[in-house]
Amino acid sequence: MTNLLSYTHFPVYSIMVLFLGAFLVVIAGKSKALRHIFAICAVTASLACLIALIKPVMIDGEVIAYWMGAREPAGGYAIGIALEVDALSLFFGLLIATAVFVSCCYSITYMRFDENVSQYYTLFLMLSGGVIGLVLSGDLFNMFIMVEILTFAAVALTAFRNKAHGALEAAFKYLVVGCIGSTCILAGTIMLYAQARTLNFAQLSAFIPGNFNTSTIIAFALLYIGFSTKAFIVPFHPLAADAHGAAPASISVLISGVLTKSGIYGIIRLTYFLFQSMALGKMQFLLVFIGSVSMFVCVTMALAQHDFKRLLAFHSISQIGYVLTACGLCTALGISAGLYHAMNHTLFKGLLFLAAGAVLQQTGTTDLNKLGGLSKRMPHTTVLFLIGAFSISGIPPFNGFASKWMVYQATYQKAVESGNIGFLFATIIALITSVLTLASFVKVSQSVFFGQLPEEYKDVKEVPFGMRFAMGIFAVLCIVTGLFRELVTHYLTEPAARAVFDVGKYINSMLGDGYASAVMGANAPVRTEVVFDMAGTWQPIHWLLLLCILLLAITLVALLGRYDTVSENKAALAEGKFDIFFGGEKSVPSQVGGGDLFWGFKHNWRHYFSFMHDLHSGIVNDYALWAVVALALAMLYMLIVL
Amino acid sequence: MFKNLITESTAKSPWLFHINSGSCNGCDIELVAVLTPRYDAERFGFKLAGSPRHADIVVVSGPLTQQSLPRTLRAISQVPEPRCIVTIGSCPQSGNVFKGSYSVMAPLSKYVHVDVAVAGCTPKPEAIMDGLVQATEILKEKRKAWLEAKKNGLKDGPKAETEQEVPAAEDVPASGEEVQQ
Amino acid sequence: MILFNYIASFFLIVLGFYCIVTKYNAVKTVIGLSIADYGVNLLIISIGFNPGGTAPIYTWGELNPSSFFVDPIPQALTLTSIVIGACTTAMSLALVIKLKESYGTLDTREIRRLNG
Amino acid sequence: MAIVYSSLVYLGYILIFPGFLFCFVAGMLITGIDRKIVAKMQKRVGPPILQPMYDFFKLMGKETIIPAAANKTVFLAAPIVGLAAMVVIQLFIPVISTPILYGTADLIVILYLLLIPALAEIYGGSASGSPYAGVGLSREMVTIIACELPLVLIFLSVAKTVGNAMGTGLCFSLSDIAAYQAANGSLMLKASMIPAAIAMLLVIPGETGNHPFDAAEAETEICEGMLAEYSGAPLGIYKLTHAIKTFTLTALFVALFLGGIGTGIVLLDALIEFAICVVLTIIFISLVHAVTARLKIEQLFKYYWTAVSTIALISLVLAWFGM
Repeated sequence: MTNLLSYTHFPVYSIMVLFLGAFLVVIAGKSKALRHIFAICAVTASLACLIALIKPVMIDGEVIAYWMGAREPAGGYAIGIALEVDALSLFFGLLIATAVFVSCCYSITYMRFDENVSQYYTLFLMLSGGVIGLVLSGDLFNMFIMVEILTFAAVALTAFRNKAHGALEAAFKYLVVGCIGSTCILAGTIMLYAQARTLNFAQLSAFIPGNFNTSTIIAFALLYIGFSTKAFIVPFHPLAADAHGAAPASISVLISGVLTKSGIYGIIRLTYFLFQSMALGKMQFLLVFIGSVSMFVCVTMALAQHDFKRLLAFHSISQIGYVLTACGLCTALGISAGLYHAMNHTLFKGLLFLAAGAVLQQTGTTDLNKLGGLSKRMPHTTVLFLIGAFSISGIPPFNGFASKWMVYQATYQKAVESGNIGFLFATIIALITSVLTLASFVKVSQSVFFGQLPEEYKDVKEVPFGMRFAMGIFAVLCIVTGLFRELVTHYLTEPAARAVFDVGKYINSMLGDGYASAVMGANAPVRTEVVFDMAGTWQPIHWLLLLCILLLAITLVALLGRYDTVSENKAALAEGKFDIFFGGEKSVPSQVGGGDLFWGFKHNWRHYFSFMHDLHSGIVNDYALWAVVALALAMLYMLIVL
Repeated sequence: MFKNLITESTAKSPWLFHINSGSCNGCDIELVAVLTPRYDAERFGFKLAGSPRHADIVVVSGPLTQQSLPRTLRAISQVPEPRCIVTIGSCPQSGNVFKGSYSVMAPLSKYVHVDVAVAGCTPKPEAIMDGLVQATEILKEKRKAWLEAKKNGLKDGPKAETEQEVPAAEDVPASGEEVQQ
Repeated sequence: MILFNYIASFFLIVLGFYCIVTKYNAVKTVIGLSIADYGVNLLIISIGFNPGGTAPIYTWGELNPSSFFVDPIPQALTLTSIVIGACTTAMSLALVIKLKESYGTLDTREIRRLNG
Repeated sequence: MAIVYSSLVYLGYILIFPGFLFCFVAGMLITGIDRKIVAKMQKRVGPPILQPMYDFFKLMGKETIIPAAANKTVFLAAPIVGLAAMVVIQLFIPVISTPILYGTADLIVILYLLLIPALAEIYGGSASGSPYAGVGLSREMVTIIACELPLVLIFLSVAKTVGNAMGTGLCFSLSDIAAYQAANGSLMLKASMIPAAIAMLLVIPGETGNHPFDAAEAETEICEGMLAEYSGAPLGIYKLTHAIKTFTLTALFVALFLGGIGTGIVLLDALIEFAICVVLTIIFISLVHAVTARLKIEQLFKYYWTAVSTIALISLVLAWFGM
């Protein structure tokens, strides 16, 4: 019996602990404390296992191949189911485990008013187990099983509060189009099995690139569409908008932070490993085009929203567009930038959804037209929300800027190297989307946290400490990953990017050395030296030092100038001295927020906005139609290109 | 060390906030005439400010009708402290030809301490200019008085001569004769 | 002979998708989903078929080079896929019942509170 | 000892030379000249050149009223953060062709740093809770979106042109651009760069929110927009930020397009740069201010996203095909 505590077993432990936790939570039954302990222990154990794997996988560059049931491959054929952990899967695994941990801490206090919460934790742990299983598994059918687990758990959790507005409808739509996606993945897996007679990921990626025929290409299209339904990319983005709008906030964190990343992980594995077709210009064009379209469409849809969580949902798809554009460039810097942005997106989007959950719990609504001025009643949530808003809109010291900055470098460098003007448009769209993201978060902060406090929210109290603690973790991570850009890229994203370009090692470590060159012969993937140099320079620490010194200088100047603020005195208060200036009128509460912001922009784009509003009709059949049409187009495109 | 610089510049860049409390617009166009190229009040740093928060000198014109009185006083109260109040034309001083009407609450000095009153039914732009320049001198004294007042804890500035309880427009009875002197 | 299975499974998948897309009744959408699922199950099973092979069940002693079996792996996959199909149908029917309860109708054209 | 000396020099950079003091004086002078030119255009005598200084010190002396409905901390912190960020941008822009802080920031960073002062004003206005401020910040945000597209196209075309010449195909770092211009003539002389320069000059009034594009702070319509509830020192700091922004953007134009004319001596360069900035302000801000009427917000947006962007696009396409 090999030593049970050696790190090779940790991938299985991190998955099994979560499923075991899901089982124990049901046994815990009525007692709340026991249930919370089981949930937190399961999630922390899983995170700890993955953190322990950083040393061997990321730093030493080792790829862990773990055969379930110790069934080693016999005669060159992989028989058992395998888990394979290389830098890419560990990167996504860490990301997912952190988001799951913070969301679990948050949901302990967030779900205290709901009933039958033990089912909530079971589904929560099943969902997280499924996602980490998907990310770490080295077997294609095992990935399909994990996709099914997480889809069912996510659908059930979306409809958890079935009294909420539109929760059931969102769950039903998510289930229908999600199952179309899963059917496509299953059909694709089977067609690959028909060709290669194996389901092991490494063996498939050794076998397939050699002999492309119509059925493998159709399998590629099916798998691609299947995974993009999981990542909610453009033709499938209304699902995410509906699902986030209705799901509890801690689940929205998981859906937007975790499920979309598992979809992106699937697409990266598919295009870079299974079919190794990313070198083709046409394939890069497909991913970058879809990424840019989803970037722009979703950010303009977000600007037109009246609901806080739906706005955040559309933003998470637009940020996924960034990630896809960067990863579709097939350059080392592009993948490193894309993965860095995926990590940052999980952090700041998680923070924003938790803030939305806090607002929903205290005021009962997330409608931008009804809320206002909450910063006076909920100061901590406002500060945490602002950190998230500045991060997502890419304001320099925060992490959003660091990764967006790398994405622009990557896309523009690719445009210059390949001479193809399409990537230049991707850079321009990315920059414009960033400003529109900033605009929509100014809209949210004005209509929810600043402006005037409506009557009915006069006695709103701050959220309990448990929720603020969870948001605090995300906020600290947002600032830290923004400031120490070099550390993050050196230890996390660059090893993952190297792993993406080193398919040979991936195959050999699973099926014995020399296997790849034996099977693939000529086009065996050779280990290319990967370079990450950038044309621009940016040191956040330096900039922050400057800002602090200047802040000191200017506060001195301000104080020098008799910065005497007049506290309210009774006589002046009666006179109306401290009322808002209304042209002399008695100040009537009138909140400028929600729909009546950015008239200039919306007026110029009114035809576009009305067209997009009608396009998202909310009918299940339309979304299913988009899915099927996207499948047909993908098949056609793949058959022409490959 | 900036103290005298600040006091000097208080006089050098007085910003106006114009309140029209029911005037026949004669004084309003005269005030604007002061800012035209011919008289050019901007030579002395005058500038029309959009909101009372930005103003130093409050220029009131018109006979303070019943509806506009509480609003005028609220706007004046919203102006930050070292401020002067200048009235243009004889309407705010005495109600001019409208004196005795049920809806005219005429002399502004009943409610607020008026620093400079530029008389004349539409005073000439030169007269307004002269009044405003005098107001900038008064502004300096006011600033010194305000600093002393703040130093020994007195919160609000000098009182108007005949302090009157401000009849809020809503509850003033329609007939309004007892308010009429 | 096996070609007929492939055509049938392709036809079932396309029929399932057609039913999901065009039918405006939620229950019919669920039916469409399960039809597409059965189509894929038929595809999985027919891939594993070797003409002339017997069921892959043997006692330890009898295994000799002449025995020729059908490929066992797709059969295992089909079992899992059938179970997943059953779960999908069960969950979607539960949702449909709740939808009928809260929306009062099964017509998907009415169930569109979240749009735009 | 070296560390103490270098940190003193570093502090000197921040607080005196290209930092706070230099920006303060330069910004105030440029705004003073701008107001004087506008007055002269209207045949008026106009305020003295030091009028902005008097305004600033008067506002420092006035009482600061914080409305009851306002969020106190953000209301007071926003102007200070805005001013600090504005001066930081000025530090990153090389004085004609000698970079002050080498290798700390590049074009895209400048593009994003320009957002912070505008955001400071927006969050200051929204923290004050006034409906005028709400309308003001909505217009300010649309102005930022409007000015973003031309700026993006200009920066990408400059990066591409300098990249072509330097062989790396792409160069974002400001210090390299300055070095390139010092070596072989300012970019303004290249044929493909003239549309970008014109577009940049058209963007400057919009980015600083000067007269024809000041829908966000329209005194007549929405009582000073976002600054409606500000009085005293915070208002003075906002006015100072606005003044420095005019200077910084013209200095950015000089650094990007007129890099070649530097003499190498930093102080002399600073004076030359200031002189050019004054000339540019007179032509492209004061004259435009004197002769045009205020645009409505959607006309402003349409103007920037159609007219100015096509001019910038021309130079990007020219740069793209290696002209």
